[in-house]
Amino acid sequence: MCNCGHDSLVPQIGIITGITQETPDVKTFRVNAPDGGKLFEHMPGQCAMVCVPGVSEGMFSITSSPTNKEFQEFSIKKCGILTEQLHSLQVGDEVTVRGPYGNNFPVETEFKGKNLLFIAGGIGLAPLRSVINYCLDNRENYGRIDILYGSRSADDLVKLKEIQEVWMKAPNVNVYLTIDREQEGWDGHVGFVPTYLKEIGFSTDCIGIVCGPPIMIKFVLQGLKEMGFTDEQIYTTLELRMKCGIGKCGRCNIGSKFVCKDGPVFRFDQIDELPNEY
Amino acid sequence: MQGLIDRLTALLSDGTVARVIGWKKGDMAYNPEPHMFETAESLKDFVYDGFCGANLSKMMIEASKLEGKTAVCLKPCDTYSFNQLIREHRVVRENAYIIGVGCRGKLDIEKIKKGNKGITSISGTELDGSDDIKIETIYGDKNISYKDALLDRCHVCKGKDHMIFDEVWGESKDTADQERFAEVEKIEAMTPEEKFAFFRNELSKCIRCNACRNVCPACSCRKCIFDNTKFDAQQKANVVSFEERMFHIIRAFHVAGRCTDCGECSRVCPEGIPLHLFNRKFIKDIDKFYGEFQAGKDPEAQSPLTDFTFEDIEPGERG
Amino acid sequence: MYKIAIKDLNTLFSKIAEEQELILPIKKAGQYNFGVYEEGCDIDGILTNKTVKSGKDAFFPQFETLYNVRKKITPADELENGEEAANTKIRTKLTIEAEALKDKDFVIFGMRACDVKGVEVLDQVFLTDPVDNYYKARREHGIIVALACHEPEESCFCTVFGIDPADPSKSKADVATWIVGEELCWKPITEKGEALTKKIESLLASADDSAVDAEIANITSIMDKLPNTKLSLEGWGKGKTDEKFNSDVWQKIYTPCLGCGTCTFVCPTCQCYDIKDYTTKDGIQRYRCWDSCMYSDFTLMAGGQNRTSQVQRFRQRFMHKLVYFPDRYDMYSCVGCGRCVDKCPQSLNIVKVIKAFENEQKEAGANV
Amino acid sequence: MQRIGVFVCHCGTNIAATVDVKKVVELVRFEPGVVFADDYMYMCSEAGQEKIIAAIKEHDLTGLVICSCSPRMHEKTFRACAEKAGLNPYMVEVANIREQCSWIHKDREEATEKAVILARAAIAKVNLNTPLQEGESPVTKRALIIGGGIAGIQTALDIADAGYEVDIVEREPSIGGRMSQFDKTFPTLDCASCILTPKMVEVNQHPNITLYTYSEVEGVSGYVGNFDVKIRKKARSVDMSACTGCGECQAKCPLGKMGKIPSEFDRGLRTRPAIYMPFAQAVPAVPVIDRENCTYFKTGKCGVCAKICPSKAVNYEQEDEIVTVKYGAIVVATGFDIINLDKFGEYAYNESPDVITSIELERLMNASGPTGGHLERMSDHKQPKDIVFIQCVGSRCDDEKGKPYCSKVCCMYTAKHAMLIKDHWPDTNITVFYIDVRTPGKNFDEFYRRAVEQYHVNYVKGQVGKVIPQPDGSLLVQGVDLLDNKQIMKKTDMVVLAAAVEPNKGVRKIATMLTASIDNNDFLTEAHAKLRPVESPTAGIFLSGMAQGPKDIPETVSQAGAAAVKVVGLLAKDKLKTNPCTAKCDPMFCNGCSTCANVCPYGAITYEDQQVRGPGVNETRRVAVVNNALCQGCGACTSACPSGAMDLQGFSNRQITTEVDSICR
Repeated sequence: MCNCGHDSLVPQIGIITGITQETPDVKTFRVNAPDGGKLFEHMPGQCAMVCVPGVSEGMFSITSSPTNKEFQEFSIKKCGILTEQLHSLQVGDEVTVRGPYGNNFPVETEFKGKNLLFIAGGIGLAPLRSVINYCLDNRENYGRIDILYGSRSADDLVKLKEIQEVWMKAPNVNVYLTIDREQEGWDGHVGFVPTYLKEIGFSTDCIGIVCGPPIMIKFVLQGLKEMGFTDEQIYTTLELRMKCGIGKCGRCNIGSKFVCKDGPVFRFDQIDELPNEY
Repeated sequence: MQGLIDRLTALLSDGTVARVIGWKKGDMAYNPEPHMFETAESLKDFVYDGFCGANLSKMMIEASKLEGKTAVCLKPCDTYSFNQLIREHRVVRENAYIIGVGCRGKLDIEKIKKGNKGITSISGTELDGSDDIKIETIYGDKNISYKDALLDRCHVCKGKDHMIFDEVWGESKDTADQERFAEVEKIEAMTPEEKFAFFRNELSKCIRCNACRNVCPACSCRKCIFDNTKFDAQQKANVVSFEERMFHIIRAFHVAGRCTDCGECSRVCPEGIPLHLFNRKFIKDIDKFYGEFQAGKDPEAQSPLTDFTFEDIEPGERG
Repeated sequence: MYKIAIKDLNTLFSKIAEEQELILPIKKAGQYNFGVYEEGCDIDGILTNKTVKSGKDAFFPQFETLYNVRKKITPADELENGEEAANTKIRTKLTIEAEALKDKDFVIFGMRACDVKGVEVLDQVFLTDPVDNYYKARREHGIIVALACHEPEESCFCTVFGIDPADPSKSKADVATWIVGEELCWKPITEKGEALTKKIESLLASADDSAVDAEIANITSIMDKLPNTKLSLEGWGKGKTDEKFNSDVWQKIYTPCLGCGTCTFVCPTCQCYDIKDYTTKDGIQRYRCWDSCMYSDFTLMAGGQNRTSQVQRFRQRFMHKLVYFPDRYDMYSCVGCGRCVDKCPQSLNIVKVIKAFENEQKEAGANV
Repeated sequence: MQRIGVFVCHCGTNIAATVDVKKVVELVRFEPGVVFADDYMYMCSEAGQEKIIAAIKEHDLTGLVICSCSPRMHEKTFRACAEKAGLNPYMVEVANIREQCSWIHKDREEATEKAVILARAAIAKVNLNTPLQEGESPVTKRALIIGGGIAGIQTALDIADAGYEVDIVEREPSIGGRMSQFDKTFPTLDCASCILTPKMVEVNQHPNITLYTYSEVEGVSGYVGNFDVKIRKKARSVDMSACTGCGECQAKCPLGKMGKIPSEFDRGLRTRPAIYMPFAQAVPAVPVIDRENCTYFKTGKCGVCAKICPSKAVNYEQEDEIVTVKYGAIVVATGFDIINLDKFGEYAYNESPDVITSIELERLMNASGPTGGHLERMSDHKQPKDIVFIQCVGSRCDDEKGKPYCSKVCCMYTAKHAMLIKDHWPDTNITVFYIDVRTPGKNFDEFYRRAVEQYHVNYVKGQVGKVIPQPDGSLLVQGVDLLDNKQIMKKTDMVVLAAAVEPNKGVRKIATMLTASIDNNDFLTEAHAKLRPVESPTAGIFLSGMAQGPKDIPETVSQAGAAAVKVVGLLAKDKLKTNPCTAKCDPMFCNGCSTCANVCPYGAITYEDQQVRGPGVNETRRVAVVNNALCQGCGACTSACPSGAMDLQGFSNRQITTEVDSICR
C-alpha cells in the first residue's frame, strides 16, 4: 500500500522545488525527493501526510496528476497553524511527506469511457485537478468533460492560468467558471455554484464528481438529484481529522469505515449507508 | 430516602423545577451514577446512600443554562463548590433549586473492596442506616463499621452545615476526626529528597486520563489550556517524566485559592494518587500568609489570590 | 505441566529476568500495574489482584518514539554545487532517524485470559495491512505467560465474550499458569513458551495435567455466580450500525460522562493514538501516545467537525467496541475485563450501556 | 515566517569589550527567520539607523532584532527608525546585551554565549510578533489638582497661566496648606504668609481656576485624557456668594468664648468658635460651621450666627453637594503632616506642654499665632531661657515606630528657629541634638554655619534618651554627646521636637481611587525615580509636592512647576495615542469567571454578554472586555486567567513561552 521503508508512520524527506501563489491564501507547492524525481507513485484522489517537523502534520490531497512524471504538487489553503507554517516556507526548504494514502477515484474502472462532470468550489479543486489532468492526459479513455468551478471571487480561483490555457483549450472539454459576487474586471458568470449548475442544466449521461465546502456539496447534490442523477452516479472526497493515515489511530472513522483508508473517495450511495457523523 | 424522592417528585410535579440532578441506582450495590431526572416517573430509580460521593455542583454549569429551574442535591461539602461556581459566574443561582441533602460521610468502595471481592450486595449505607454495613460476597459475608469505610476526605469534614440551599433534607453529621493538615505536615516534615521521591512515586502512576481535572468543579474552563492547541501545553502523554509532575502542579496552581478541598480529584483517580495533597498544601499556605480562607464559604468574600486590593504590596518594597 | 511453590516465585522471576526483560504486575504506591521486574520490587498480592491498566503497554506503550528529525542548517555559500539557495542565505536540511524496533525477547507474566484476548484485538488492528512494525516487533519478541483467574471479581464478565478465565491455555498465551493451593502450575503452550520453560526448568517440578482441573472447575462455577456474566449481546455485533447508532438511549445515559479518558486508558483493547512532535535540544522527536475518543479535541478540526458533543463521543466508544469493530474484524473489541466498571469516576460503563439497551428493548416489547 | 534582520551594537567598548560582537552576528545568522545580520559601532547613531533602514529595504525585512542596550533606553529610537522604513514599530524587539550582559559579565566567552541566547529569545519572539496599531482617544482640556497647599497652588497657577482650566479640591475650609502655618522660611527668612498670601489671592481671582474648598474627591473613573471625578462639596452652612467675610459670626459664636474647640490651624494651641475661618487670610474668606461641635446642629438651639449675620449668609439647611467634572489630567498634591508622637513617650510630648513640635513652635513665633508672636512656655507663659531642639524624631528610624527616611527639612528649619529666637532674645541658650546635619541646597550650609558661628547655637552630635518633666516646671534632658563621648544631663525650659513628616493620611484613599501606586511609606510612586519624577505610573496622574516625598518649599515649587508643564503637555494634545500593548480577551476561551476583572488594578476589564461564534460554538455568553484606554498592559490578568483567554498584545503567552523555550533550548 505504501512504499515507506521502516514503517508506514515514518516519512520521507521532500524538498520544495517550486511555490506558486495561486490566490491570496492558497499556494501550490511542488515537492521532489531530495535526489530529484518523485517521492512515490499515486493515483488521482489519493492523499499524503505533509509535515513541517516541530509544527504538525496534515493530510493533503495530491493535486498533481500521476501522469506528471517529474514531481508532486499540493495546493494548500492557509487556515491553521500548520498551513501558516507551510506558507512561510521557501523554495529549497524541506518537509516530510508520507503516503500516498487512501483510495482513489476509479479512473481506470467506473470512469472509463464515461462522460465526466466535475463540480468544484474554492480549494475543492485541489483533489479534482489530479483527476482532470489524468483524464486529459488519457483523453481517449473518457467522453465529454464538463468542469464547473466557482469561488468567492476571481482572485480566489485556484489554478486559473492552467484552466484557461490548458483545460479550456483541450478537445471536448467545457469549462464553466463562476464567482459568488460581482467584481470589477470579471466578465464571466456571477452566482453560487449550485445555482449555476441548475442554470446550465447538465444531462444525466455522465458521472458527477463533486468537491468543495460542505454547504456547497449539500446543495450541489440536491441540484444533481433534481436533474435526475442517482447516488451511484456521484462521487466526492471526504475530509476528517487524521493522524496516522492508515486506519489505526481511530479518528477519522464514520461507522466502521475509515476515511483515510477506505476513503477519501466515496460514491454517494456508500455515504448514505454510513451513520450521519461527518 | 423515600421522603426525598417524594419531595423531588412534588417539586417536579408542581412545576417548581423542570428537572432533578441526583443519583441513579447502579447495577451493583455500590455504583450509583450522577443523573439528570426529567420526569417524576423516572425518579423511581433515584437513590441516595453512602456511595453517592460524587459532587454534583459542576453539573449545574450546563444545567443552569437550560430552561427552567433545576433541582440539585448537594451535600454540605458540595455547597462550597457551588458557591465558588457562583462567584465565578459559572452557574446561575436563580436557575438552581438546591436541596441540601444530609450526609453522614461517604463511603470509599476501594476500602470496602480490599479483602471483599465478588460483592453481591451491601446494606445499611443509607443516611438513616446503621453504624455497621453488611457486605455479602460470593466468597462469604462480612460486617464492617461505616466509619472505617469512609472516604479519606470525610475524616477532615468541613462541617455539617450547607453553605447555600433552598431546603435541607435529612440530618448531617460532622465526621471530622482527623487534623485537616496532618497529611500535609507529614510531607512538609520530609527532606527535599524524600518529598521528591514521594511525589515521583505517586505521580509516576498517572495515566493522564484527566479524570481529576474533568471532575474538578474548579476546573471549569471551557477549554483547558492542556487541550488548547493555541498553547504548547497540550500533551496526552509524558514525553519526559518532568511533565507528568508539571500537569498536576500547574493544575494545582490554576485552582489555588479556588479549590474548596472537596476531594473529588483523589476520589476519582483510577491510580489512587492523593492529588488533594497539592491543593491542601496551597490552602494551608494561603491560610498562613493571607489569613484563614475557605473558598466557597461565602461567594461575596474577597479571595486572597485573585482579588486586587490597594493594600497589596508593590513589588520591590519591603514587607 | 510443571509446578513451582508460590513462595519460590521471586526466585523464578529473578531467574527469568536474568536472561530477558520481565514484565509483571508490581505493587507501587498501593496500586497494581505491570512494570519491569527488578530486584526488591513489591510483588505482594500480584497473583490475585487485578492491575489498574491491562498489560497492553508491553506491546503498545502509552508513549513511544517513532523517529527523530535532525535539522542541519547550512549557510548558502557552503551548499554543494548546483543546490539552489533560493532567496535566503541559508537552507535547512533534514534527516530522519527512525527509532530502532524491539529486537530482544521479553516475558510478560500475569496477563489474564481477558488481557490476552485484548492483545488479540490489538493484533487485528496493528498486524493487518499496513502492518505496524513497532507493534509487530514487540509482539514477536514478547512471550506471554498467562495466569488463570483465582478470585474473579463482581466486575468481571469475560465469559460473555467467550473467554475462559479459568483456562488460559485456550488463549493466545505462550504459557498458561494456575494457582493451585500453595503452588503455581505452569504449562507451556507454544514453541516460545516451551523455550522459556526450558530455560527455567531447573526451578520447576513436573506435575500432572489433572492438577489444575479442580481449579478450573472451581473458577468456572464462581464465574457463573457473578452478576454480569449473564449479560446478553443480542442486538450487538456486525451490521447493527443503523439500529444502534440512531437509538435515543445514548442521549438518556451519557449525561454523567465526564469525557475523561479513564475507561480508554485502563481498557485492554483501546488502541486509538495520537502522533505528536516534541522539540528537543537537537531536533524533533516524533512520538505516538495513547489518545482517547472521549476527549473533546480527538477529532476536532479547524472547522469544528466532527463528533462535537460528548454524547457523540460516548456513542462512538461503545459503537466501536460492539458494532464497528465486529463489522471490520469479526470480533468484539471488549473482553469483559471489568476495568472500566471498576474505574469510571462516574460509575458509567459498558455493562450499564448494554443493560440500558436491553431494558429499552424490553420496554419497547412490553409497549407493543 | 518573518524575514528578520539582526543588528548587533558595539556601543563603543561598552558591549564590544566583553561580548564578541562578530561572533554573535555569525551565530544568530542561522536562527529560524533570520535573513540578515550585521554589527555596527553605534546602532543608535544616525549612521547606525541609516544602516537599519537600508537593510529593511534591501532585504525586505518584516522584523528587527536590535542587540544593544536596555529597551528603556532606545526601544523608542529603533521603533521610530523602523517606522521610517515603513515597518510597523511593534515588529522591533531589543535584546539587552549591555545592562543584562556585557556590564555584568567579565568572562568574554560567557558574555558572548549569553548575548547569543538573549538574541535568540528576541528572534523567537519576533517570529511571533504581529503589527500593532496605536489607538486614539480625545483629551478633556481641564486639570484637577487635589490639595490646595503651596504645591497645588503653584501647579494650578502654572497650568492656568498656560491657558487651561484648572480646579483645585481642598479638604480644609481654606487653601494655603502647611505653608500658611509657618512663620518664616529658610534660607532667606522671609515671612511665609507674605509670599504665600498673594499666590492664594491670585488663585482665587484667576479666571481659569475654580476652587472647591471644604471639598473632597469622592470617586474617579475613566482614564488619561478622560477622567470623570466626583467631588463632594461639604456643606459650609454659609452661603459663599452672600458672605462678606466680616467675621461677626465668629466673634459672636458662644462656643468661641467657651474655649472648648481646639483650633486645627494653631495645632491646638488655642481654640476656635464653631463657625470659623481657619486663619485671617483664609481664601475664600468665608467661614464654615463645624457641625460636629455647633450647638445648633447638636441641640437645635442657639442660632446666634444666623441671627447676627448682616448679609443673611448663614444657612443651616445647606446640604452636601456632589458634582461630577471631566478632567484630562489629575495632579496629586495632598501634602504632608507630621507623625503622631504617641509612640515616642521618652520625649514626654504628651506629658508636658513645654515639649512641642516644630510646627507648634512656628505657630508660637507667628505674629498672628496664639501668643501674638511672643515665645512663651505653654505651662506658665514664661519666656524660655533655655531651649533644647531634638532632631530626627521618628526620621531615619530603623524600628516600626518611626520612618526609615530622612524628613529632609528639619535640619534647616531648626537652624532657622534657633536663629530667629536668638535674634529676638539673644540670651536664650539653645542646644540642638542631631545625628547628622544635612544641608544640601543652595545657601543651605552657609545658613547652618551662621547659626553655629554667628549665633553660637550649641550643636551636640548625639541622641536624647529621655526628657523628664521636673517638679519645678523645668525639663531634664538626658542625652549623649557622641563626639565627647559623655553623658549629658541638662535642665531646660522648652524642648522642640523635629518630628518626622509623613504623607497626608488621606492620600491612601486618593491613590486607591486614582489607581496610582504608593510605596510602603504611603508616598506616591513615580513612573521612574529619575527620569519621570513627577508622573505616576498610571497615565494622566501627576505628582506635586510632599505627597511624592519630603521636600522643602523651593523644591516643592519647582516640582509643582514641572508637574504643571507635564499636565500642559498632555492637555495641549487633541488626541492621545494609546499603548497598543494592552490585554485582549479571546472570547472563544473566556470562561466569564471575572478573575481578570478582580485582579485588574486599573478597572480596565468589564464583562458583557457577547455572541460567540467559532468552531462548534455559537452562543451568547458572558465574556471579558478590555478597555484599551484604561489598560496599562501590566499583565496581571493574563497570568490570573486560568484558561489562557487573556493575552497581552505584544507580550502574548505564546511569545513569552517561546522566548523561555529558546533560552532553555
